[in-house]
Amino acid sequence: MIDKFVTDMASAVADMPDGAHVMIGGFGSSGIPFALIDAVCAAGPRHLTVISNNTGSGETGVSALLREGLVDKVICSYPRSRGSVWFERLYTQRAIELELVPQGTLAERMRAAGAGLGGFFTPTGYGTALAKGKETRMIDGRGHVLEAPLAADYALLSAARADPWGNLVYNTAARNFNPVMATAARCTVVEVAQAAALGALDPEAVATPGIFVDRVAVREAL
Amino acid sequence: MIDKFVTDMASAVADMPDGAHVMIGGFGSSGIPFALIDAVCAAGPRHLTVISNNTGSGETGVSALLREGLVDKVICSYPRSRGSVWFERLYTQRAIELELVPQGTLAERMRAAGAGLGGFFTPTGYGTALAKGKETRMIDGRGHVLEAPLAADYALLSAARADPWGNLVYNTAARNFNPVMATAARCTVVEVAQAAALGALDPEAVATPGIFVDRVAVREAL
Amino acid sequence: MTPPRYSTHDMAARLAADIPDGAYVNLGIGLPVIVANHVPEGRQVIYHSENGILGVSRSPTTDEEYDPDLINAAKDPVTLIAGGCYFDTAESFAMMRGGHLDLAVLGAFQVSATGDLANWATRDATYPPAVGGAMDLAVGAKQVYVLMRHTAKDGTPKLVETCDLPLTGTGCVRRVYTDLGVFEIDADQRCANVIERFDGVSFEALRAATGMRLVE
Amino acid sequence: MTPPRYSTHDMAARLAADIPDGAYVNLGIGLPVIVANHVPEGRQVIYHSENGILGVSRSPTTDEEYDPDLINAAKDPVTLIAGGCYFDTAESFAMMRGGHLDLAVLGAFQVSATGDLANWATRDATYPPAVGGAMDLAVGAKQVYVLMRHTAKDGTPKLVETCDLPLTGTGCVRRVYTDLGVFEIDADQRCANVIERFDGVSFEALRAATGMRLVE
Repeated sequence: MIDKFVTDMASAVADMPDGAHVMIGGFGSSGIPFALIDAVCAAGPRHLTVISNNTGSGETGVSALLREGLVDKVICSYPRSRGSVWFERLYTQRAIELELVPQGTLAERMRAAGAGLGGFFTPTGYGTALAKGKETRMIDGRGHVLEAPLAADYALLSAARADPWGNLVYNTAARNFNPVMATAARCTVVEVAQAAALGALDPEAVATPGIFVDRVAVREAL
Repeated sequence: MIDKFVTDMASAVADMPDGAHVMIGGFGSSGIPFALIDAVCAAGPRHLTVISNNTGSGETGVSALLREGLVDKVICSYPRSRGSVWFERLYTQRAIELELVPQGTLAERMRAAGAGLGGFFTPTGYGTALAKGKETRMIDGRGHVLEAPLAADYALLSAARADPWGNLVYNTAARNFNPVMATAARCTVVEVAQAAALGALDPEAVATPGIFVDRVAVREAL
Repeated sequence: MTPPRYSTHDMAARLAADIPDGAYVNLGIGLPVIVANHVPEGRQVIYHSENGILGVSRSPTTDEEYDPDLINAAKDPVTLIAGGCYFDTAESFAMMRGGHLDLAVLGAFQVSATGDLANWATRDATYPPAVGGAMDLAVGAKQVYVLMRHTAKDGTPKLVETCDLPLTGTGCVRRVYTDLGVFEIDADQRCANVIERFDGVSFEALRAATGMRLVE
Repeated sequence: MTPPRYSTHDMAARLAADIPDGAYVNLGIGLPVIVANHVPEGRQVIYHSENGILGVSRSPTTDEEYDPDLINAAKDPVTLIAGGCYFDTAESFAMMRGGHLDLAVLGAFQVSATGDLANWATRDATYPPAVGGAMDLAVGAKQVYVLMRHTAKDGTPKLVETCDLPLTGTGCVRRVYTDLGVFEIDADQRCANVIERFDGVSFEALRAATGMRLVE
């Protein structure tokens, strides 16, 4: 029988090696897999590349990974949220590499990886510093930039509920990057607030079909 | 106040001009906008290009448009379903043009148009007759074909319920091409089985946000 | 002597025996759909249908179960298993092309010694060609298994050195299950390794019915 | 003489008056979000937030309304209006880039005579750059209106012949609303047409505060 639930957060991320490329879902503090990130901090793999929209705030989320010195590089669109002190500190010390990607291009590159596409032309960023060194092309009179798919070894995600097959439903705006990252990683790991029985999720409202999910861990009640 | 409901099927398609490019949702007989198609037949615009996965069956759906002689060209993936007699008749008489597109490429070209992308590289069709004349490229050691976005003047779609803002929910497998076509047409027209009040649809289960929808007509009860 | 041939059900059962527990599988229209009837007891397989379903189950048996919108790729009515879900065509083919399906089982007119697949167009130019999702499945699934009769109706081999029918995809077929045996394509060596010869099928008989080099 | 200047609320109200009924609108972080408070009575506007919301409404006022997951692009808690819905980032930016939003209102450091926009990076190399969704909005919305102070804090013009700050997008800005007036960029003529000069602002004062050619 297919059962993607694992016993706890620690076992969900225990095999993450040094140098892994890790997508982390969320936008601001919404839809962030805080418990999985804590488990990664405890396990301590080093030289990670983190792919996430933001760089965390205060001492939790992506900030915790940065503070622990586990991250060599960040690929993100907006590393400058309120309280992103750890990223700013490392960045000004030149102790971390930053690849800045427009948010829509970031999501679309993930989708391309997840959807088996070799790349796409987008008008976003054409004529700007973020297109520097990239192939460009005029299409229907408009400048476009060729962008490559962006995959990862792991995706760490957060959802509201999962069933044993890994079908996911989210709460309101907590979807953000989670569904698209689920498609783009070799190993997709999800923390959920609640487990659901098989058949208990509305098949019309499943935002991430279980085929994209490898492991699910249930957050402990606070 | 935003209210996208129109009085009937006829007024929903009354402005369709000769030569229009028209996407028609559905797969087999699931999710086909039969009533809107009947209204187009009655209005009688000519020289249409129809973009749809199949070419209809028997005397209804896309078949009816073909029988009425309204269609110059079909862009589709599978024009050979059971009972596609009208398409076969016109095709063998060389009375209709066919652009055959792999189903995934057909959907993805629509998505590219709807998502404002200039094109994408796909491995689908590489090395086959359907890539003839197209730009190709090796990416990570694998052959890819460059495919262009596919937009339309109208999309005729079918959904289960709509609210006044045009938010749509579907029934089971009737989604198929409907949500992606909704994004790719300049004028998206939807027939629904039932109207819903604003706020009555589950915001987590809306598969087509109303921003993609221009007009909604409610099917008469049988 | 004509070699003994397995029935379609025997062939489907042989392939079904190789599907691992928990696999996500797309079964092509025609012969491949029969495979679902032969998966061994206790093995859970999740079936994908290109029109936007994961968790396709059996045909409806009551009026209550029957939903005219709920059809499979062959346009036949089906039901959804508990744990199944729906999505649109763009997402369905993202799944297929993106390598998320463990296995696609496809029919074929021809398979070449380099794993090229021809299964969508014949030479009849008056008949409209139709490709559907075949090309996406051929490039997208982690594994592509072909289930087909070993020879065409006129006796010509379908395992060939080079396909002369229009291709569906290049270098995509890994295994071929026929009514004579099971074969693994070795594109580097341009041959098929015989994994299994069915009872009563001699290697010579196999070779006579095959258009590419066989290695046993 | 220093020209009289409109308050941020005056500027936002002036822009809000130009938003048509039924429009789908994205309001950028900072000054632009104020626009929502000034839309005239009886006009229905549907607000989009890049993180995956259509139908963003006011801040929660009770514990029951407060949902920590339900935030806008500025990461502030919001509520959903009846008729609103949720989607993921990929779909949200498909909406933005695909030309489905009627209007994006953005802040700016500089706008050029050809409608180039600079609003994401300053010259301070030690401070991490951040772009977010600005480049996607710049290329994607049917109309891009800029809402900004007419001059920088040090008095230098922000309406300039050519941007010298890093660009967000090229040729994308149609209208600019400042504390001195309303301007329509004419990229062909490389100038800004003065749609409106606010009370007490002379054309000469305007010209002195502007780095591109003005036509009245």
